[in-house]
Amino acid sequence: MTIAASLKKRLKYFDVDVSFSCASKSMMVMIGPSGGGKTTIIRMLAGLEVPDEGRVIFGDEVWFDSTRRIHVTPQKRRLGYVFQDYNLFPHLNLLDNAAFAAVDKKEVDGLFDLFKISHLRKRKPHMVSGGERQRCAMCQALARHPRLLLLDEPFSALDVITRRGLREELKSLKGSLSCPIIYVTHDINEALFLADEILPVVEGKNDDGWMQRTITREPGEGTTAKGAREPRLSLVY
Amino acid sequence: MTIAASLKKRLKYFDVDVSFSCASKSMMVMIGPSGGGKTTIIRMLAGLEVPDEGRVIFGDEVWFDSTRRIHVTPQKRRLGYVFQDYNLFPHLNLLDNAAFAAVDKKEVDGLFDLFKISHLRKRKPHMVSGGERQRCAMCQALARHPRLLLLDEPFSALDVITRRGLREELKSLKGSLSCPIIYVTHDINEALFLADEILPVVEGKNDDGWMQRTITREPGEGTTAKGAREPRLSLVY
Amino acid sequence: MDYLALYVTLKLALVTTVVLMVMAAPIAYLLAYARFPGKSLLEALVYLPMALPPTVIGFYLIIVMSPKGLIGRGWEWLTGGSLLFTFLGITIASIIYSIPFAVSPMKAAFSKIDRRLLENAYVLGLSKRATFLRVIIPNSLSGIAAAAVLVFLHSMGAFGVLLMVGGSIPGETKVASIAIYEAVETMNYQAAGMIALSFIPISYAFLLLINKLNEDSRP
Amino acid sequence: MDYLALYVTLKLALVTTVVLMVMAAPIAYLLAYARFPGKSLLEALVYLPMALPPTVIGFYLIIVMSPKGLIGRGWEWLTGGSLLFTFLGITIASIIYSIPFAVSPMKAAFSKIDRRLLENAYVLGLSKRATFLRVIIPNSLSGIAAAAVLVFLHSMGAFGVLLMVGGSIPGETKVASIAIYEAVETMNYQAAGMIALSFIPISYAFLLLINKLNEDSRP
Amino acid sequence: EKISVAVAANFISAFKEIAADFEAQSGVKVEATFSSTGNFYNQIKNGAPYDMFLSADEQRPDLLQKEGWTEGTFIYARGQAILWSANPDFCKAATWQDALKNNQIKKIAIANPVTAPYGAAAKAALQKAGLWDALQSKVVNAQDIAQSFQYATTFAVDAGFCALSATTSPQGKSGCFYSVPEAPAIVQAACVAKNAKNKKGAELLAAFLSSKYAVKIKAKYGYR
Ligand SMILES: Nc1ncnc2c1ncn2[C@@H]1O[C@H](COP(=O)(O)OP(=O)(O)OP(=O)(O)O)[C@@H](O)[C@H]1O
Ligand SMILES: Nc1ncnc2c1ncn2[C@@H]1O[C@H](COP(=O)(O)OP(=O)(O)OP(=O)(O)O)[C@@H](O)[C@H]1O
Ligand SMILES: [Mg+2]
Ligand SMILES: [Mg+2]
Repeated sequence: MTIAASLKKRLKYFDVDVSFSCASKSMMVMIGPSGGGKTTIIRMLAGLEVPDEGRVIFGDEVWFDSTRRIHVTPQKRRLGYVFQDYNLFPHLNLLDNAAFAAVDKKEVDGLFDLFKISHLRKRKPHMVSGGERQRCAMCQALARHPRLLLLDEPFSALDVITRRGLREELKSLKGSLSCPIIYVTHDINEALFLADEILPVVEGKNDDGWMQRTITREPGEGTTAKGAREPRLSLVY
Repeated sequence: MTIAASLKKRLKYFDVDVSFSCASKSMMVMIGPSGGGKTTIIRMLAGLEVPDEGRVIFGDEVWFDSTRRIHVTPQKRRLGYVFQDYNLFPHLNLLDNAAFAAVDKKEVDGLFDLFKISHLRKRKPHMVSGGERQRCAMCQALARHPRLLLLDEPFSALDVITRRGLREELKSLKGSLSCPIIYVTHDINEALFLADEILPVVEGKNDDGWMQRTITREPGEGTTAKGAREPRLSLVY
Repeated sequence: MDYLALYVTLKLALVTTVVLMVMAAPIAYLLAYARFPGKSLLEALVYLPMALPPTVIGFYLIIVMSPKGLIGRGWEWLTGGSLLFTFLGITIASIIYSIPFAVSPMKAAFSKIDRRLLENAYVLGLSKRATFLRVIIPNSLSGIAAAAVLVFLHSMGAFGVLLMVGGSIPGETKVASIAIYEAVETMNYQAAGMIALSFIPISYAFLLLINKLNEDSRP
Repeated sequence: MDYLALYVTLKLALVTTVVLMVMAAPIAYLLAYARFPGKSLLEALVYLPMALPPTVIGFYLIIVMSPKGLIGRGWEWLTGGSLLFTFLGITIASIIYSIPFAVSPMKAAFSKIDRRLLENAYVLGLSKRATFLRVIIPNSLSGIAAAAVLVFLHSMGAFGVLLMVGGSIPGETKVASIAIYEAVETMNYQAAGMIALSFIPISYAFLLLINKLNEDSRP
Repeated sequence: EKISVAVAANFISAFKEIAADFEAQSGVKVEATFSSTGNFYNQIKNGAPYDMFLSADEQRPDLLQKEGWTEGTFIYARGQAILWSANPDFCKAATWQDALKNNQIKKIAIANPVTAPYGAAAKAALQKAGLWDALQSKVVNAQDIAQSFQYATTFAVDAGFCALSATTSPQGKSGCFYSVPEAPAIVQAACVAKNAKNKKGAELLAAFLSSKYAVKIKAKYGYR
């Protein structure tokens, strides 16, 4: 299965206008400035927002086509979607949250072990830390056996080590899940490590130069604080 | 003014037990594994959670003392606190959110310029991106002229460039704000760049070796995915 | 004291509450989420029974429920029995009379649900109906509790309508509020006060129950 | 048609609604957030006026509001006037009679506010009172709207209590529901129907207004 | 110049006409309040400022006299219970007793005998005819005499004991009725408050109630 999308949507300060495709077992990483339209693009893929124009094709299914007025509801798309603000259900404990739409509820235990939150299974979401909530949201999405995985900064609240571990987990899952994965991150290392393809989104459009500019730009450039310099560390993370 | 705290609190899987102090114009960065107790510590400093034992002294004020049964309410502590999940008020637009407890409402415009969200001042929080919300929360906290600034992963949803800019902004603000700043991050570079002191928190306790272990640990170590290697990039960010 | 009337009252209040909780939820959902022409008219219609004095509602209910009336005739054709002057009849009257109290707090609660939870439910494949049952309802329990309390207590005190539709038949349709009325009218103020007093522990017990249920389900 | 009675009804419903919105909010806040011994008893007490039949409430109200009663005597001492059979008197009666409808949906809405918003308000230095006014109230508007609708409509239809406490003095205490009652009693069903019909546009207009206010303030 | 009068609800129609005539002749404005007798009694005991009270029974005015609210009572009307049905076939039987014995009759309305004088009268008539116990399962209690009539006009019951005054309304004319001489007349007494604000006006109205104009109106509504 391949997801192929070409999306146009008018926003107040710029227009989203991108085209991309992503085959199963591969991962496309979206990266770019805050407010650039990454979440908006993901929401259009999920069917939660309707593009003004364009098409979304998944395998041989048409999910959206503005000319043919086709719009498949999110329900029918069978997605795994980790929202940027990880919307767990406040009335359910972590286990019930993850099992909420699980294909096989027994798998959830395994996922919880993998994500190291087994001991918290009986806690309600507001009783655990931000990173623990985020990991539960990931379990919820995976337990659904999705046909397309949409991950909007799924590890942003995790420490380096946990993040590194899960990132590798995800990379190896990529093959076994056999679905396309769209991944949003602000971490360039993560993008380079995970991506089969990188889509830098700047003001709603693909801007291939963004990565290079970001990596090589001197700190302080284009910002008000001039003299400040960061320590240049060579970190593997 | 200096904040000095020694905190003990029993949690289900470990106990928080730390002591630290932080003088005004300096910044203490807390870093550590997800679920390690960073947010809990910050909440105790804010007075939102009551330690089982310990003391919190700010300058010559006693904010908390378990033996003397003193507990100063959050209201009286005059804090700036950016929550991990940036709790903006949903019924107010960004401008009103930031001006909500501002000492001088006119300053908010300047802060919005600094944080590059001036064009969004009339939007409600759910109408802007995650990173934009986070920046607004920062403005809300600063506009209060706090005596102590508590920042719980305030830039986690920002892209590298914006983050780099704001980080430098914050470093230069440190002097002019003249209040202690407690900062939580998962970004080691950020920690090294900003911190006057680093407090690695592991299972509720200070673990000075954590940083070193994290930086030098090979990827894959201690995780299930063995062979995977990340690209080793030397990035200045 | 008229224990029989108290028993009928309690039974009526419980049945009304249970039935209305189930009936009102979909209406409240429509009013909170659906968009269709004439929606505010439907809403006004739902609320009308409250704005009208009990005598008027009772009057129209008698007309439709009498053996010559639309509903009464249908019922007689189906079951051979009469609706007026039966427990079933006053139950129906009490339900119609209390609809607004059930719908209004539920609608308020439903419309306050965080949109993001609904979006997550849709993405997870839940139909609107399943989302309603599995996400909206469990997160609206405080509003549902408010509705239950209002409906229960209101049907305890309902009197004008019930008197008209029910005909005050002991053990069947004579509720406690009618007994109180009779006592007051015959200047037997002490008896009236006694029955009225007995309402306090009943409403108290019901409140405790509802609050307990509501608290147990707090996130 | 009895326009004067309609006018008194409308005035009464509006005054009752406005006063109760202000009065009920702190009570609902206490019930939602405070912890004190006897809280459920207070709650049961607040809800009691609803569980009792109007005749009983009217009966007791007459006793306390009469020139010999506690409140009536105090009022006469203060102002020289009487409470019974005045517009003020029926307003007080109508307020007491409608308290539960105001408190219950508000309590439900208040208790549903996200704790994190309150914590942020406290951290930003807001007292509990300021938090209530600036955070809880604006985020509970749908519950407050539900309360306003219930109170307004309920005071339109209120009749038993008002007749007892107010008598039916044209232009002062004779509300439309009493006019309907008199029409029904004299078997003038058409006049009764006419006044009842006129309630539909009034409740409709009020609903539209409240819904509009509520929607304007949606996040 | 006005008087405020508390009038038992069953006398509304007649009173409105009488009051209009009275106002025209005397120039005294009449402000009438209609409610149940029990309610008025309670209001008056608690200081309600009525100048005059027209009760639906004799008992309440007598009590008020004992309690010193009034110095004397007088009878202003005598009502009569009838048996009314919306179905003209109902009146084909020879007597009202026979009509009620018919098996087709499923429900009969009477005003609540405990609270309404007309109900008590109807009950007395049924007892005298030996039908009270037999008809227990068919009897439905209405709040007052007007409601009993409502039941009958809406076919909610097959027949109802009503006031003779009901037969003068348009609905009343569309059905048929038996008079029930076995039911004792309902004696309605009135009284003027001792401390009435406008005692003169009230006494004028009291006198007017037995004038030939009032008698004519009362007869029209079935009162003697
Ligand atoms: N519900 C909304 N209605 C209107 N505009 C919105 C809405 N949500 C976001 N926006 C705007 O659309 C633009 C793109 O937002 P989006 O959330 O897609 O950015 P993003 O790339 O995900 O940013 P971030 O990295 O900060 O999460 C921003 O300018 C934002 O203010
Ligand atoms: N409200 C709560 N009640 C009980 N336990 C809690 C609560 N919130 C968090 N915890 C638990 O306390 C521990 C510390 O949580 P805390 O939120 O302080 O971690 P953290 O260091 O901020 O993590 P993260 O980096 O993921 O945000 C965790 O084990 C968590 O499950
Ligand atoms: Mg985003
Ligand atoms: Mg945290």
